[in-house]
Amino acid sequence: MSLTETKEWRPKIVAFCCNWCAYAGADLAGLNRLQYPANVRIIRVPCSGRVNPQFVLRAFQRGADGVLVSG
Amino acid sequence: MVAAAQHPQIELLTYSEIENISGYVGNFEVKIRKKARSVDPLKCTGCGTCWGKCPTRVDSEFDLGLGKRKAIYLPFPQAVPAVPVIDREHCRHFTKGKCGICEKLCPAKAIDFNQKDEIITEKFGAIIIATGYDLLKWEEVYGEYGYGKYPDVITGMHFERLNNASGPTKGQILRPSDNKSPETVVFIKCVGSRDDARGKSYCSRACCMYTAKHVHQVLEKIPNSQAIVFYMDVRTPGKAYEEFYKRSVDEGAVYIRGRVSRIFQEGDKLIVRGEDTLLGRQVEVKADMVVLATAMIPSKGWDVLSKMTNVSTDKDGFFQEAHPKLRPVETFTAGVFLAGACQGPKDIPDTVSQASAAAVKVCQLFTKDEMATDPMVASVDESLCSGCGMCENICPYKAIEIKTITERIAGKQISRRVSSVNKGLCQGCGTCSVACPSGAMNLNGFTNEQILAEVDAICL
Amino acid sequence: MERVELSVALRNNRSLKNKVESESGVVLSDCYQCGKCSAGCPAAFAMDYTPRQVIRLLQLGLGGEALKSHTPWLCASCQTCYSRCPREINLPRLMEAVRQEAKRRGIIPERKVDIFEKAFLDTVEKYGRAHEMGLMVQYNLRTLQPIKDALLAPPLLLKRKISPLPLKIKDIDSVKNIFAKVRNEGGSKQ
Amino acid sequence: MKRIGVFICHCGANIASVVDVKKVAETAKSFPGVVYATDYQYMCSDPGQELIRKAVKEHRLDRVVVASCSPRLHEPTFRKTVASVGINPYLFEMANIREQCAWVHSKDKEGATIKAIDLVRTAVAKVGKNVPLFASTISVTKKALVIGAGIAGMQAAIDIADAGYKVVLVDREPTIGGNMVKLDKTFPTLDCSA
Amino acid sequence: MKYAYYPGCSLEATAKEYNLSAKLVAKKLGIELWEIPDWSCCGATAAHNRDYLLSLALPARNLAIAEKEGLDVAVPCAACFNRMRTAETAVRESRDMQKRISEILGSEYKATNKTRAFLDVVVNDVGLERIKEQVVKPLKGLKLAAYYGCLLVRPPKLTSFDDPEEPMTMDRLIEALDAEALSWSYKTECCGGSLSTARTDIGVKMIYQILRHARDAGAEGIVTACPLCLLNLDMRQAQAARVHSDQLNLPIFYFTELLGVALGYEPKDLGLDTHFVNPVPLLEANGL
Repeated sequence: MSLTETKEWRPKIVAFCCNWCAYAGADLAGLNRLQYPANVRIIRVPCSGRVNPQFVLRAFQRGADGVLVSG
Repeated sequence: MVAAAQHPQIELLTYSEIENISGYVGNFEVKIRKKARSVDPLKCTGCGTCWGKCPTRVDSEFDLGLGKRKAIYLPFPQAVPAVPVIDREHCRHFTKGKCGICEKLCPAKAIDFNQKDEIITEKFGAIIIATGYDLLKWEEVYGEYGYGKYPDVITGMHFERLNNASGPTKGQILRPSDNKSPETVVFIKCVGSRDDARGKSYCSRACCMYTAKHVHQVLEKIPNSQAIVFYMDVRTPGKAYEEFYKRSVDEGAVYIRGRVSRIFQEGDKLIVRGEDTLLGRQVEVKADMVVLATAMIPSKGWDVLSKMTNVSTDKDGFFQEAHPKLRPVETFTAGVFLAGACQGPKDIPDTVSQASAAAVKVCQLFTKDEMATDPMVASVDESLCSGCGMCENICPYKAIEIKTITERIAGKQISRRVSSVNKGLCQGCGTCSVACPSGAMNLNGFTNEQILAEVDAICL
Repeated sequence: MERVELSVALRNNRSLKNKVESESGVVLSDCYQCGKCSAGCPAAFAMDYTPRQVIRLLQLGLGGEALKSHTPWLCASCQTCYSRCPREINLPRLMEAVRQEAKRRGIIPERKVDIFEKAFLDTVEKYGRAHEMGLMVQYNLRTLQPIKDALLAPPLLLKRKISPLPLKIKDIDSVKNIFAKVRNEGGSKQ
Repeated sequence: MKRIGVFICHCGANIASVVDVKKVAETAKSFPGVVYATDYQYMCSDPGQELIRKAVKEHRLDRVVVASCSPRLHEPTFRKTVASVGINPYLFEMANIREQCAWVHSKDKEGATIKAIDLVRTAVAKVGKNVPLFASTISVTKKALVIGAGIAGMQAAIDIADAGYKVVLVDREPTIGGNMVKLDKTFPTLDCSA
Repeated sequence: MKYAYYPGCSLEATAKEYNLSAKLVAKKLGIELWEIPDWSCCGATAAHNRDYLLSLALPARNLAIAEKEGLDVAVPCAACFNRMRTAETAVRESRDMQKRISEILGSEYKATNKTRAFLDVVVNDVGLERIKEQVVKPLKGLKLAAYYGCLLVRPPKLTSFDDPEEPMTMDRLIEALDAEALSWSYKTECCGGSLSTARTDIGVKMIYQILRHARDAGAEGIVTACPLCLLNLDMRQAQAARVHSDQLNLPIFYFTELLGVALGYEPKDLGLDTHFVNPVPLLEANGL
């Protein structure tokens, strides 16, 4: 991926992660010291069902380049 | 076993399966199917007349096919409860509509062909999952070991049955093919364990020790016997374990470090081919019997139970503890605890420890008459709620119902319908708050305002 | 047997290790030395190191010894090891990568195998197909054993199983082109 | 006006070796509502928690953010800490700068520090919107269900029953004992298993 | 049922009878074979031992010709089959490799067609039921050991049509022809084909084990689907027997030859008279 290679443009990615799976998975990635680009920001939600489309729209409004909902 | 059966506080429900679990910590409601035994346990005296006279013989599951049982049977002589069961798939009364010998001969008139499955519903405050393990079906994966076509290539569990005084050979170690005493027995460890390609990547933990035990039993029971163990590592992390392993070596077991590549039959011998990796040389054993230490896998039905209890599993189907170090017997479903090999491969000492730990967790819960609930649950702003019921339909935990409230508006008493959240049932997922068209439903701790503030801050 | 000082050996071995890994696609640390590969290898009896030991040499900083080993040259490419490996290590590919690297450095422990393969590929490049009779003669001449398998030739000729003359394909340029381009891509010189 | 305190944990070297914790704490001071920010080696330790309690009192904090490990690990710990000095435990938030920052960006220290700052800012923004929450109570049925009557199930059932509670022990097989009753003698004592 | 047909170099020479018999049975069973025009060598073991890219490009040249006709390729030789599957899979799985190979070939190759072992085509596409219907001379009484060797079934992810440890395709065919397929333990052991010229000493040891196990299992003959296996087991059998001071005299057959006999062709027409260990007496003894 070119995410890490190009210094000029790094997309801002917001991830909504379910506390019980994707967020736990992200913790697990940490425990295993897996490396990924630092331009991903995670917002913890209690369930991916909690993610209101409004949140996604708001993220794009505020300049996010990508939104990931994971659960 | 007897202690559990005779305890006045314990009710045994054998031949029974969990149908459904609803509710929440402190208040689970569980449906249990009591499968038809076709024998009335209150009348049965366990005299054995029925299975003595039953004309149908089938392979005994309990003896893993090494022995036979009848269609009405006790799995083994010391079974608790000592009440037989009719296997309706094989019983002639059920397959052909005739026979009924057991019914005629039963002195207690306990046989009841008309018995039906019964479903009971009970309330529980806590649940312990202790569903244990099965063994990997190596016959389906390892062609190089013969796909199960050689009768004298058996698993450790078969070996246990051969060794057991109440087993099919009355405790003598005999080859299944010809009932001869084997002189050279090969043991292969890590069959299906530590095999990413066709088995499981994990270590099954108990095999090193039970293989050491098997080796000891061979050398003890069979004069002039040889026991050769193919292993990758000998793992003995337990009190008195290393000493136990050393004893089997002192007794004459030969340990070869290397994984067996192939087993095949030549005459009445099994040719076992490996590499002694310490020497870097190919070795071959002409064996009379081969015992495979096959991987432990979760007991079948784990997926169904996982859904019913909402307890997740790892990729192999073992139930996931809340934290591997700090909360090893708890799960993320409050009130559901884990004990034994259902959580991961385990030996007996560890299983017993974990079971007692889970019991303590349950007792801890039971010491209080009431318990505090997590306040991070859904809440309704009744002034905004239109009572449309969208949230009620979408709630995965059936925690929302519509109630009628009466309020005074402009001097008039008005009744209207609004949502109401059961704080015990609500798991705080927040799906309702997304479904709510009027913005009346919110989730404490993860409100719309909170999350939007987070989005704004994180995008800055 | 000399004692090995590992810290230096491991450091010096790194580039060879990387090279072999990238050419074979095998990750050497995947191997946990169970020996199942070598236990079932049908040609191991003729090898100086078992295939597992070749991996060990590479893991341990003794890649130089792996390059001198006959083992990679005696691999029959039968895929038994690869099919049974619990870690799905493609040993045949690894063996190829090791011997190719050895050859690049001028180490050819099995000269006959090398000559045979060169003769084979020369024929393919020249005619587009393998020509068994010509190949055998070439091979015998180059290995200085003119009468090897000579007893087999007359019956083969008699049974019309080999022809004395090679058969050249029409579009031989397309095959020559393949060889040329592969050489340009930095492939071995055959 | 809200008075938010921010506490950045080093987690020994786990966080501090990647994230510039001083810089994060310094930057946090400028976030809206933050009146106090500091860093410390181990926030979850006794002295660490004491440091939070002291700061709450000294700076009259009414909300707290701890940036350390995953909330899945220590959220309950810190909720208790703030509760012990009179703050509603739900006026507390965590920023996960270990599992989801330091550990996964250990080769990008600059990026990790920027991300840590963002995560702290987000937690501060959230805690500003938090309201006190109060637990309610539910009744407990003092009867346990044990599914599976092998070694684990039997042992757990007996222990609970011995403590005086009712237990229902369920097994799908016609008999209890599970795999155990198939075994002959067991290691390391070689006594019988039943 | 139409396939591109890739005989491979051996079938033009030492395995002439395999080519002959394959074409005859194909005709009888309604398999249309379109021989790839001007086909070239797959590179065999020599290519992959010396250069990975060469080992993909050489077979790809032939696959590309068949791809343009939209045909799957039927390959009788197990070694060619394996090399072509390897090339095909490498190209299919990596767009980068597809580009490189196409560049080397000077024409586009996308691996949209598949390589099929001729044995696979006969048994699984034609089907045993249809074959049974056409049998005029059942091979009753023949005790045969099906020998698969390595490259037909390994590695399983690549070859994919049968089990790597206990393959049965050929056994099922033998049974369908009314002969007896023996259970034996060396059906997938390697014969050392690629080593047999340069290191005959090693190869001879390997084939002796195979021959001995087949004989001890009661086999009167061995059936194979690979010209290298046959060449080794047949041509070097006398040498193996001499080195190990053993009597062997086991005729080796291509499955197509036996199938041809059962379908009514004369042994001579199938090339059965060109083997080193003469199989004709065995056939005659069984009234074939």
